[in-house]
Amino acid sequence: MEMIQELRLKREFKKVFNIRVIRGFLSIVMFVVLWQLVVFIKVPYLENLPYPKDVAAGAADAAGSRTYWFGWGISLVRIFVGFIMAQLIGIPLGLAMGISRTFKDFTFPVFEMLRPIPPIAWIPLAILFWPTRELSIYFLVFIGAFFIIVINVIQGVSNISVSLKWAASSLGARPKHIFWRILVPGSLPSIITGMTVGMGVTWNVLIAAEMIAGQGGLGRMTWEAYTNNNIPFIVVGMVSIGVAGYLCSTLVRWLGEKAMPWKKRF
Amino acid sequence: MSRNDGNGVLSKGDFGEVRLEDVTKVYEKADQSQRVLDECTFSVERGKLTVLMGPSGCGKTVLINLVAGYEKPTSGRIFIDGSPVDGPGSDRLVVFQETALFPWMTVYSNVTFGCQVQGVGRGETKERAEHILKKVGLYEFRDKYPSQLSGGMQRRAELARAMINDPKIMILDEPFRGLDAMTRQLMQEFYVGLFEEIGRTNLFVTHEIDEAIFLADRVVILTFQPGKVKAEIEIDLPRPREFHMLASPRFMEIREQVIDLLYEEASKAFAAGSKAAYDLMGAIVARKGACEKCE
Amino acid sequence: MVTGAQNHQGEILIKDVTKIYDPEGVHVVAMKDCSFDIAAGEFAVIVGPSGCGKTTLLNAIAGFDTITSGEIYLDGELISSRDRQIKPDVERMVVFQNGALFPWKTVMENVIYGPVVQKRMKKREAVDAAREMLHQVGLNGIEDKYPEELSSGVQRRVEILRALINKPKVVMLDEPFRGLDAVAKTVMHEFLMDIFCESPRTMFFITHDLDEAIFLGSKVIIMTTRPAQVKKIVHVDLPWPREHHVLGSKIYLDLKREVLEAVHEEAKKAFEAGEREMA
Amino acid sequence: MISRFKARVTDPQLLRALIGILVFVSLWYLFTAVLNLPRFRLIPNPVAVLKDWFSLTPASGRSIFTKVYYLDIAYSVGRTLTAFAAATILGVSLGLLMGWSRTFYDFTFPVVETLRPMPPLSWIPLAILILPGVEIAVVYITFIAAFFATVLNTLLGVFSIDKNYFLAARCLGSKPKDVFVNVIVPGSLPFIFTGLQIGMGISWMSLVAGEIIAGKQGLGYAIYEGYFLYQFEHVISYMFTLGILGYMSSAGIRAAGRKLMAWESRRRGA
Repeated sequence: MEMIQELRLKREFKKVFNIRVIRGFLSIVMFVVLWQLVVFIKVPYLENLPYPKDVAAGAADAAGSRTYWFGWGISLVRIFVGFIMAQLIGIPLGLAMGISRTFKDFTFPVFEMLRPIPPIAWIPLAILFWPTRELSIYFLVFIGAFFIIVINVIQGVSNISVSLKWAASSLGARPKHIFWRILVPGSLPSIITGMTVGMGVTWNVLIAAEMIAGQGGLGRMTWEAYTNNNIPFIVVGMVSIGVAGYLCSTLVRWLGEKAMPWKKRF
Repeated sequence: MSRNDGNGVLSKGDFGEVRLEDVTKVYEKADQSQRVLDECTFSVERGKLTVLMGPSGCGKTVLINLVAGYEKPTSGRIFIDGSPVDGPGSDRLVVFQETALFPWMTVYSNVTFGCQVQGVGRGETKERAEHILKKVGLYEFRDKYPSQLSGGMQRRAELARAMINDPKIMILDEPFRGLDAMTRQLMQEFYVGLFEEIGRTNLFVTHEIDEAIFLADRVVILTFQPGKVKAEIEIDLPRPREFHMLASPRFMEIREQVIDLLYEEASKAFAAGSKAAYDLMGAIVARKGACEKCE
Repeated sequence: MVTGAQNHQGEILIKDVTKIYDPEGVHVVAMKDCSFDIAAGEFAVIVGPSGCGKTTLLNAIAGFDTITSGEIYLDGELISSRDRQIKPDVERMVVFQNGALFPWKTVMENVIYGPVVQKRMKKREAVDAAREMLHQVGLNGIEDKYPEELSSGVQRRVEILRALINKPKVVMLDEPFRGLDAVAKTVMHEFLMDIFCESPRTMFFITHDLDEAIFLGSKVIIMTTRPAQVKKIVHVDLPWPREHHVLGSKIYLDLKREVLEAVHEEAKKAFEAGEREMA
Repeated sequence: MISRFKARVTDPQLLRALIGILVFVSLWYLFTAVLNLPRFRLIPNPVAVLKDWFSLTPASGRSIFTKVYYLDIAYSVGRTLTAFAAATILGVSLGLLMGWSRTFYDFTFPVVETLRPMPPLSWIPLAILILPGVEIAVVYITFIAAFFATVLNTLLGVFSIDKNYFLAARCLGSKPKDVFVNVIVPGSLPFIFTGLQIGMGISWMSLVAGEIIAGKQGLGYAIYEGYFLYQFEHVISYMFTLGILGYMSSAGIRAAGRKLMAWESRRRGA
């Protein structure tokens, strides 16, 4: 679903280089002006929001400070270790479940029992199980992406039309050909969707895990900005997390387009 | 499987012949069984194009799966060149109803997939691919993906992929479905030319009456459930077939004969209330009482 | 049956219509100086290779799209030109190629949609009219079914009824029977024939199937490939209502040969042009 | 009726499912209670968890017979439902409006698109700071998660409607208002419900995070509190409770979807 959204939204943006871009730009400028006004006239509750210019100032000196970029580094490492582990284990498991009915009958119920548990509810268990705090955060990120990729791969494999398998076997393909030349490429679109959606969820899980149990990282820094009452940096932290998340999703989508040249031209 | 060398093109004598004897297929579903094919007996002569026709629900596709070897008949036997069928083989090649080009492979890798999986040498594969792609006029499109081709070109690529393995028998399940009538007619002319050039044995399934008569040496019409051979019509139109034959009196005569046979089956299908047949006869029979054709 | 009061209305005049598409800067002349006319209550069939501008005309008459130059008149009133484009309305009804019945409405809700939304009929009145129409064509009993529960042949007929209940001046059909198998098509032809004979109205029928064109049409307009123009107009003077055994008659065969010759030539040109474009 | 039930019980799939779960639980028991592996020492074994979960007098004071268990559920479910309802009403209407009028879309879409990538949980510090009281903060965090999923999927729903339906509706004489009610709303329903499913999933996740970081009461908070008080049994029983509630809420949405989209489920032969 996420992938279709991106493609659809990208097409929207591509044909927009006229008055509609100006309107978009206008609306963002208006949003900032509104933000300034709201704080200025002390609207109840919103008055302790930082001014836009304070946030800009906060962003400027954050860009200069080493710890800020260090925070980016820690978060990105955590995301990639957990995310990639989830794909390495999830994709083969999903393929196995999608292909062999009996394997799925045994494993899917257990999988379905654990899937609805929100990833962040695993925090206490993760801390108990893993020796170091860092490993438990990797585990939580893993949980965030794992269930999503497995579900998408199972769906991907089962959606491959049976006539493609028959066509391959009638051309003399043996099971190993069918697996590598039909099933894997055939479920690639769903794998990419699973990774894109998974990336979105993993960032959420990472932020919460960092705020609750992590040392360092964008989530932690945003939380500490709150505890030391450095309010503008809270917004800077939020925006940096948003940008980091967006970059990762774009990277996954770019990988998807590279892996599926045939898809790009539809 | 004997194969003379050169570019692997079988000569007339090598093409296969299919013989069905009292082929019956019954599907067991929970407690009730459904008889889909009932003692079908007909043969697909060597080097001839035989068309299979019948209302939807007469088991055409099931019959193809039996000849191709994907399913086993409940009783009766199917012979290919005298030996019984046991499972799919590359001597019989099926082109399916839904487009079965692999969307993630270029035209070239689609067409050469058969050779690659059977371990044919790179040189020979390349040579055969060029030969067949030029024949279907897709040589300049060999690096394109299926999504970049028009409907007609996709069908030609599918045919090329089937023919490159030089099967003894070509089995085609409505290969030109979904094309607009214009492209469809041109594809029919193209395919009949191809057939007349090599003379490979063909089992061709369609529900388009004109397409059946224009292509076939013989048309086999199946009855509605269970599928049984209702009639076999020899098409004595001269070869090579030209498009203006479509307007010849003999063509129209055969067409009328086929329509009568199909109408009879369609009315039975309607009586059986099968949804697909509902609209076949629905309004007409209801409003005009028993139509004179059906007596 | 569907009584149409205005059988003297629905005359279409098409004068030097040109249409140039410009998607992403690629300059495509779809239609150039195309002119012909359709008399009131005439069953006109438009035939030609795919992409020859048949749908361009339909969109202009229906009001879905504009034309680059030229004029189109309906009963003498200008409905489409370079700087004037009439909005779609009930007078000019369209039956779409792969069907446009609202899947989320039942057959009855679909058929009464037109009259009720224009407040021309009260709901009760519309339901009765719809029930009567469905009964006359032998489709009673499916009022509460959803379109996707029906076979495509039945869906097509319900869509035609949904158009006719509004008593349009012109009914435009864009390859409505494409994808139906041969015998289903014969049923649809007889269905359309009955409705047309009952209350003739102008029919603008687009198709690729030549037998369908000659069997249904009182006039067959053959278009050239892009840029589209009228290549030939063949008048089909077979008696109404037409029965299927007419397909074997001599007149029919001559007509078919004439149309086949013209269309085949254009199709070959379009086919080669299409291939080159793709390369 | 009985034959159906008999078929259900002996049907191999159910059997394999039970075997799968049994293997999982026995492995869990093996690692924690019997082998006492290093990593598993602190993790309670399944028998202890079940005993605590179903006992009349649980050590942790939290089992299906204690009032506080249902209080926690009430808090969590209450927060999720209010947030989810708000996200649905706001998200769906905004999505439909954006899909319908081009100008409204041009003004609102860029702002939505810039805020969307920000993970909902990054709002936690700001929410706690600004919003009066913890309760609203947790509900807001849960709301944000579901809101973006609903808006975008509704918008996608409107884009997914086949153009012919709009043309047909206008041909039949509908005014813009009729097109909105008779084409846009029903046409985008399938996508709206996908959005609601995704939204519900994220809501539960955000709720737990919100409760742990900012909350005072509820399942998420209790899990974290359990960790500190070394009552690990109910940490696991609460994890499964959350799982069950999550499953029930998406089942509820699916059921509502089937009812509202009768034409989808009665598709030919479905």
